[in-house]
Amino acid sequence: MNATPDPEAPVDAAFVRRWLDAAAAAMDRESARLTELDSPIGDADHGTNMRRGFLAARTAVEQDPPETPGGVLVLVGRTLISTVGGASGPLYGTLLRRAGKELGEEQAVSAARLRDALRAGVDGVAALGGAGPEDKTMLDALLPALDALTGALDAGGGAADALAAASAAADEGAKATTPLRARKGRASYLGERSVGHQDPGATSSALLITALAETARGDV
Amino acid sequence: MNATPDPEAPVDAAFVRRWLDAAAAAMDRESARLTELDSPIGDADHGTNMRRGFLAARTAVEQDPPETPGGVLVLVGRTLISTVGGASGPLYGTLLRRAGKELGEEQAVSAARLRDALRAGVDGVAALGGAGPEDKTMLDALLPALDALTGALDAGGGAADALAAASAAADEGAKATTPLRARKGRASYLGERSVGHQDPGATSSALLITALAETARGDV
Amino acid sequence: MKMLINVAENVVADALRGFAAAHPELTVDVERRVIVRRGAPYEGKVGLVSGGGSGHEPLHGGFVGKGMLDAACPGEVFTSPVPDQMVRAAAAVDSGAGVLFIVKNYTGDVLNFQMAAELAEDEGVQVVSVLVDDDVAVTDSLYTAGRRGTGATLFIEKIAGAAAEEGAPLDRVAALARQVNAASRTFGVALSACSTPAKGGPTFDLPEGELELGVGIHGEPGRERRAMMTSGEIADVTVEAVVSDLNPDGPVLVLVNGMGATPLLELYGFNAEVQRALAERRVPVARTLVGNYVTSLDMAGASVTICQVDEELLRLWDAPVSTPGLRWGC
Amino acid sequence: MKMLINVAENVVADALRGFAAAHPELTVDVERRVIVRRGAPYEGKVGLVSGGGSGHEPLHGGFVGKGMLDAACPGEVFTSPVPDQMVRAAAAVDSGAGVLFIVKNYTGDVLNFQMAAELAEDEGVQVVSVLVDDDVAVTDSLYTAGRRGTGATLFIEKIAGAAAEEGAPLDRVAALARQVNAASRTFGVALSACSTPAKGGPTFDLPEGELELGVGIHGEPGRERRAMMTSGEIADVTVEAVVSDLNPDGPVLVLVNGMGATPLLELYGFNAEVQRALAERRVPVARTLVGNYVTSLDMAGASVTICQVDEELLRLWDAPVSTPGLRWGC
Ligand SMILES: Nc1ncnc2c1ncn2[C@@H]1O[C@H](COP(=O)(O)OP(=O)(O)O)[C@@H](O)[C@H]1O
Ligand SMILES: Nc1ncnc2c1ncn2[C@@H]1O[C@H](COP(=O)(O)OP(=O)(O)O)[C@@H](O)[C@H]1O
Ligand SMILES: [Mg+2]
Ligand SMILES: [Mg+2]
Ligand SMILES: [Mg+2]
Ligand SMILES: [Mg+2]
Repeated sequence: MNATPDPEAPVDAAFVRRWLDAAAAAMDRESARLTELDSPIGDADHGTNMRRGFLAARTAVEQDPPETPGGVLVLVGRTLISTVGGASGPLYGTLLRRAGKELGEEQAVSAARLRDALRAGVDGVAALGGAGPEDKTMLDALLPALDALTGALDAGGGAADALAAASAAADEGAKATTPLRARKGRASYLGERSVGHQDPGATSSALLITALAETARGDV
Repeated sequence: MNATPDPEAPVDAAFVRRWLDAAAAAMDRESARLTELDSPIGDADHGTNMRRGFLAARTAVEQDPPETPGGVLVLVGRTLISTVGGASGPLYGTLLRRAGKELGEEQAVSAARLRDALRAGVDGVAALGGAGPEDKTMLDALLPALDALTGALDAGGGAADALAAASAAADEGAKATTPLRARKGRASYLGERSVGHQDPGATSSALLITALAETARGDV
Repeated sequence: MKMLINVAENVVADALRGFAAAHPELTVDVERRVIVRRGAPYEGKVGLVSGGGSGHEPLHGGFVGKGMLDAACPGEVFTSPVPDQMVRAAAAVDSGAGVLFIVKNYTGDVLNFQMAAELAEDEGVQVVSVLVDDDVAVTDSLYTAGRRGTGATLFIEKIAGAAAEEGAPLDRVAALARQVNAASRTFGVALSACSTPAKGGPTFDLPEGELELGVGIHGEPGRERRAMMTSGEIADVTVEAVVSDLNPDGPVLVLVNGMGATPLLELYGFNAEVQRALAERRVPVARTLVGNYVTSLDMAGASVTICQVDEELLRLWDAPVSTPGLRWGC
Repeated sequence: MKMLINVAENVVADALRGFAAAHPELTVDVERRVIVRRGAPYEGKVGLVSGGGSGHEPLHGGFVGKGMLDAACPGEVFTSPVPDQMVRAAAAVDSGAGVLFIVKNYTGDVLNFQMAAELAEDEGVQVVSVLVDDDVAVTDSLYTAGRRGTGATLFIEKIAGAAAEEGAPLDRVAALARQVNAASRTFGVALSACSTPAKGGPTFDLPEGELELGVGIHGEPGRERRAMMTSGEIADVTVEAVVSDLNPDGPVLVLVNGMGATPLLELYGFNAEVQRALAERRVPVARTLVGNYVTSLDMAGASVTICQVDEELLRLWDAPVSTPGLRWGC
């Protein structure tokens, strides 16, 4: 592990573990709100699901900490798949597993590689769930986040700023799901009645990206 | 049937049928209240039970009208037994069947004979249900009514006045069940918690006696 | 309170029509309200008849069939049936070997079955009645109508039914029924009141945060109200009530019975706590039945019944039964 | 909302412990959340595995046994199980004849079973999955996750289970399951929302005087809210929805299924109206099942499922089955 992180390759296993702690804390804290969002257009379990999964992932990583950022992400993804269930378990599990696999054995990676990993993960979510933009799913937070991250990095921004931009975009994206009519997942059964409610999965995605930005900023 | 009723023997089959109409109307009208009284200390069916039974009894008597007052009472009692169920069915059925049997084949009877009939009926209720005074049952309306009727007749009162006194006593008796603790029927399961509620059966008894007084007064 | 009904007056008649359609293997007289096992009377077999107010389904109609009841008489909701029904049922199931009336101890049931027994005997049917009074929540029976009949009814109908199916004579079937009753205790808890169609709303108020201990199955309030407890605490109170009253010194049957609206998921979880509470009191469990068997319309809550069994009772409990509500071994 | 539970997090684990205590005839792995038929795998027999979120009891765990499922995987309340459970179940029931996964069409179930199928195949188990999607309330499936799997699950598990019990090979069992699914339609109605332990209260608001048409079994609101109707009117809407979509030209199985809190008395009364509505539409009824089979915790309401059957399907429906939740012929 790097005592003084390489500014060019700031993302190591410790970074991902700090992110995991922040993410797990966010899921724990926001569990009731996520479940509340999942009530009018879902089955009132999203907060419980995410909380259970991320607490389990943190325990798994603490018990047998992988040494690479990719290794941590893969283990988190696998733990989510094994403990969450529901739609979000396989989807978030795939997101993180694919992202981790993209990083391979690398010990520390740049923000650009993290962006590649996120892209691989998001592609995995889209392929598995078959959803696209504006279907009122977690992709409506993840895709804007990916775009913002890419844009900021392309414009020469640093990791922390780029992730802050991604976090803002994810937040925006989550909020923008409110007027949408759901076409995937449980909310789609409601048809027009799904309009007017913010998507719980997009909301949890925004929380995860925000945790990432906080980690980069050194807040956690 | 008597066009001009004998003042000494005012109770003929037509009288009992007028009483039945008044009683059925009262049960129909007061059904909700009786069920309401049966909620806190019973099973919320007394009004429905009484309404069902008395409407059936009226129909039965209309279809095949007996020619004696006793015959009408026996038919009403039998119909109650066959249509009410619950505790009140056999008890009220017995009350009226025994009363009717007491009158035998007599075509028209005096108020004193009516009192005898009521006494026989009340004895039947006590024997069947095993309740006594202050057990918080229909007997707490019926026994005072019987006493008042007897008292008024012994004092030389006319039928209408004596029955009016009986009606007032039944009403009093029903109201006086409120502070009692039930020792019979469903309300007894509540123990101390049965205190503070008026007994539904005593209330319906008072209504039946009141219908009798109204009939004697010629109000119906 | 919304209900899946047409009009309150027709609830029982509608249910009987729907029951008849679902159970062509039974003879349902919708008009006269008698449910009879097809093929009855069975040569030489004692006929078992029970009945009571509706609203406790599957009790009793759902327990008519091989190895259990021969006939059931459903009354109006929470109102005991009228004698005519039991007289008709007795006539329909009597093979000459006599008829057992299984009567839950409520004033209404007792009086109506008593009248029916007299009338049936007038018609030449030999009738023996047994009273079910297993509910320990009713304590000072000198000042009450006595203990209520609740969950033990299922044990009695099953075990007496198995004996009758094997050809046991009337006095033996009645003795077994009384033995089961004497060996059974029940205690019930409500988390919500039920709503009767006639009333159209809850029969009593039970505020959020409170529960009612010692309830019966007719929407009557219980004897005591307490602050809401966990499943484990409720199991302790309930098991303590039945065990301390029965003091079993051998294996018991356990019925963890749902009142109607409590999900099976919760009922199974409650059973885990009931088993723990029994184990802590060193009561060995021979068999456990979990489900909605003796219900109280849409009341939320549960009751626990235990019945101490010897080898013979256990054998009769395990014997084949084939009814809409209880079925095994055939 | 009061519940008969300890803490929300442990509801499923507690229920499994209680289920295990009540059903010693099944092997219940409480820790890993797999319920397996004792004696599995059966030589030469195709293994049937299903599962889904908890809260629908007796579905699926209550349908494990002879003539139905070989294993069930219960997830958290209304949350599909995780792949590990199905992988373990598949390994436990595979005799070499292969395993059928019966999957209700919800995104979560589909994805988790899909992952499990891949993992199980990696371990050398041949897996075929069939999707249940019978709920006609979900209409424009281009814009949705597709029809939901609800009541038809029971028909599929029973009929495919009977075929597997007879020794039919995997492709035949799967084909039968698909045939039953294609021939089945369901429509559900809620009079009240259910309360999940995690939320602690109703999952949606349903005012007095209104009902929700086209609900699923996960406490999701339906597609339309209407003023409260009578049982007869509800039966008309419900039967019309399934009949006009399936257009059966032969006899059907009928499941009149309670959502959980609706009393059996009301459910039977509703069945009378369902039978009338079917008769008016000249749909002949071969068999009717009434009860709480595919529930939604404490939701009040009911669903109606019809399944058009030929002689073979009817024979398989009538074949012996012995599970905690469904039992006949053995
Ligand atoms: N096909 C899909 N693609 C991407 N995300 C999806 C899809 N289906 C559902 N989701 C997301 O999953 C969230 C629901 O997750 P959760 O409540 O945990 O699972 P479930 O719907 O099985 O109860 C939704 O809010 C949505 O964002
Ligand atoms: N043993 C008894 N003797 C006299 N009256 C009784 C007895 N038990 C009950 N009652 C009367 O019956 C009334 C209840 O009648 P009802 O509600 O129709 O029957 P149930 O109690 O079976 O529901 C009580 O209010 C009481 O007055
Ligand atoms: Mg959800
Ligand atoms: Mg009453
Ligand atoms: Mg009653
Ligand atoms: Mg879910």
